[in-house]
Amino acid sequence: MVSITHNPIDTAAVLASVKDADCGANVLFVGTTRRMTGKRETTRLEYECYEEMARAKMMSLVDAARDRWPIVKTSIVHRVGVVEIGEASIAVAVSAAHRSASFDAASWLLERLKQEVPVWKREVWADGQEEWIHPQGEAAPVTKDDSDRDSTKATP
Amino acid sequence: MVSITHNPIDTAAVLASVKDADCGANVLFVGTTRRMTGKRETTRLEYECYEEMARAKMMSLVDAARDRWPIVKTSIVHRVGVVEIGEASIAVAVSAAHRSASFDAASWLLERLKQEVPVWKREVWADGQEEWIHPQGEAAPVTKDDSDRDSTKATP
Amino acid sequence: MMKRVLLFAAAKESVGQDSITVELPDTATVADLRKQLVSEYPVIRDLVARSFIAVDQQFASNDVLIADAKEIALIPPVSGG
Amino acid sequence: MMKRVLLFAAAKESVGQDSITVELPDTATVADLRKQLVSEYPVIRDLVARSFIAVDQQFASNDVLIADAKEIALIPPVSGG
Repeated sequence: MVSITHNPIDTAAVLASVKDADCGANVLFVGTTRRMTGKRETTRLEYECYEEMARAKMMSLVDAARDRWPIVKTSIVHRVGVVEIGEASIAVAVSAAHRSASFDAASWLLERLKQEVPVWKREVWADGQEEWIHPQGEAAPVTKDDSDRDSTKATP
Repeated sequence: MVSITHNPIDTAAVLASVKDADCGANVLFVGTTRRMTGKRETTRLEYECYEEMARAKMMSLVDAARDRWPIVKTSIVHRVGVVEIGEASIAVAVSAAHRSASFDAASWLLERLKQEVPVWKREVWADGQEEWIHPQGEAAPVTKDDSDRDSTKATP
Repeated sequence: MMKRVLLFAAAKESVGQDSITVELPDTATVADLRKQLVSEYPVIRDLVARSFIAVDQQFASNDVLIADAKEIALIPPVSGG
Repeated sequence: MMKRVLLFAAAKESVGQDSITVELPDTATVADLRKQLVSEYPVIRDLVARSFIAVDQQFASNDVLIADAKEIALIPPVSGG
């Protein structure tokens, strides 16, 4: 199950969606809006996405995870719009026969999702500032050929 | 929260028990009775524990995990008695500011729990056989001094 | 040819629109599109340099021709999860 | 001295009791207890060799004296989770 929702995420339902009699190991990750970043306080987050591409990217990540690990069922649900402190913006669930596959696949899916899936958060700080978060640094490489760099190309 | 129960585990409650406004990363592991082990079918599992020691060991694992990772809240619930196919025998939940701590601590807690906490399962196979599971191989070392081995001592 | 480019997040906010349309020669590549975007919308110059271009919902490298593209989007560094 | 040893899982099943009581000298160690268990209950010989002894709910190495132990348990390889 891959979905993008404007509503609160039912995390128990996400976990239940990967349940399988042949799986002994179920891992659920829930990402929630955190109050403090260092000494700075967040009021809320607002998520936006490029919906069709985000959904396609999430499905291809699930396929890639299934190629890498013997996992059985996988669900990813991302919420968009306002996500208040303590509320879930993302839930990822993975089931497998054994726990190492579930843990590794869930952790990898989060890692890739945060690099490749077109979803953005706007941080609304308690001090009144607001900003879109566009991380610096390593971005996912587009192709194997990264040779023709110029100032108008994403720095890989 | 550390507990041992004879009743079905409310996994949503275990996840909720680690919720914290300063945690953005919540990991829940749920171990369920798996139907197939290779080509062999399980009918059900029956768990037994040395309750006081199991609880104490789980609490000391939680303390050890908190020393190793910046995790905030941790819960472990182990069920004993009959656990049918698909039902949960164990739930471990960890919350932290960031996901690597939550994933690593949850995975480590499971690993240690399966080596050190006095809980045993009896496998009831569909072919009519029944057996207590006492894994061969590496056991947790008792002390740093493992020198005086003899045939009546656990092989580390 | 005229090509519409979808904008998101800080790019959308800076430009004040959720898409922009640029004129390009039929032989234009992703690299040419980047240059045209920066030239017409200097306010997103730095962000374009750090962004990917998605062509029909796939990340596209700079040498890709865009004449047949049905949907083009500017993808600033993502921050979901 | 008489010492009661709690049994679990296959050990309990093999012996048919959830505890056994063995007589030992006051200077007995965990290693002496192991030998006495095997000698009186040969049915659990192999399992004792693979088990830990817990003294007052702590795993105890073979050289630990057991005279002051309030609760002793034979802990076969665990299989929880």
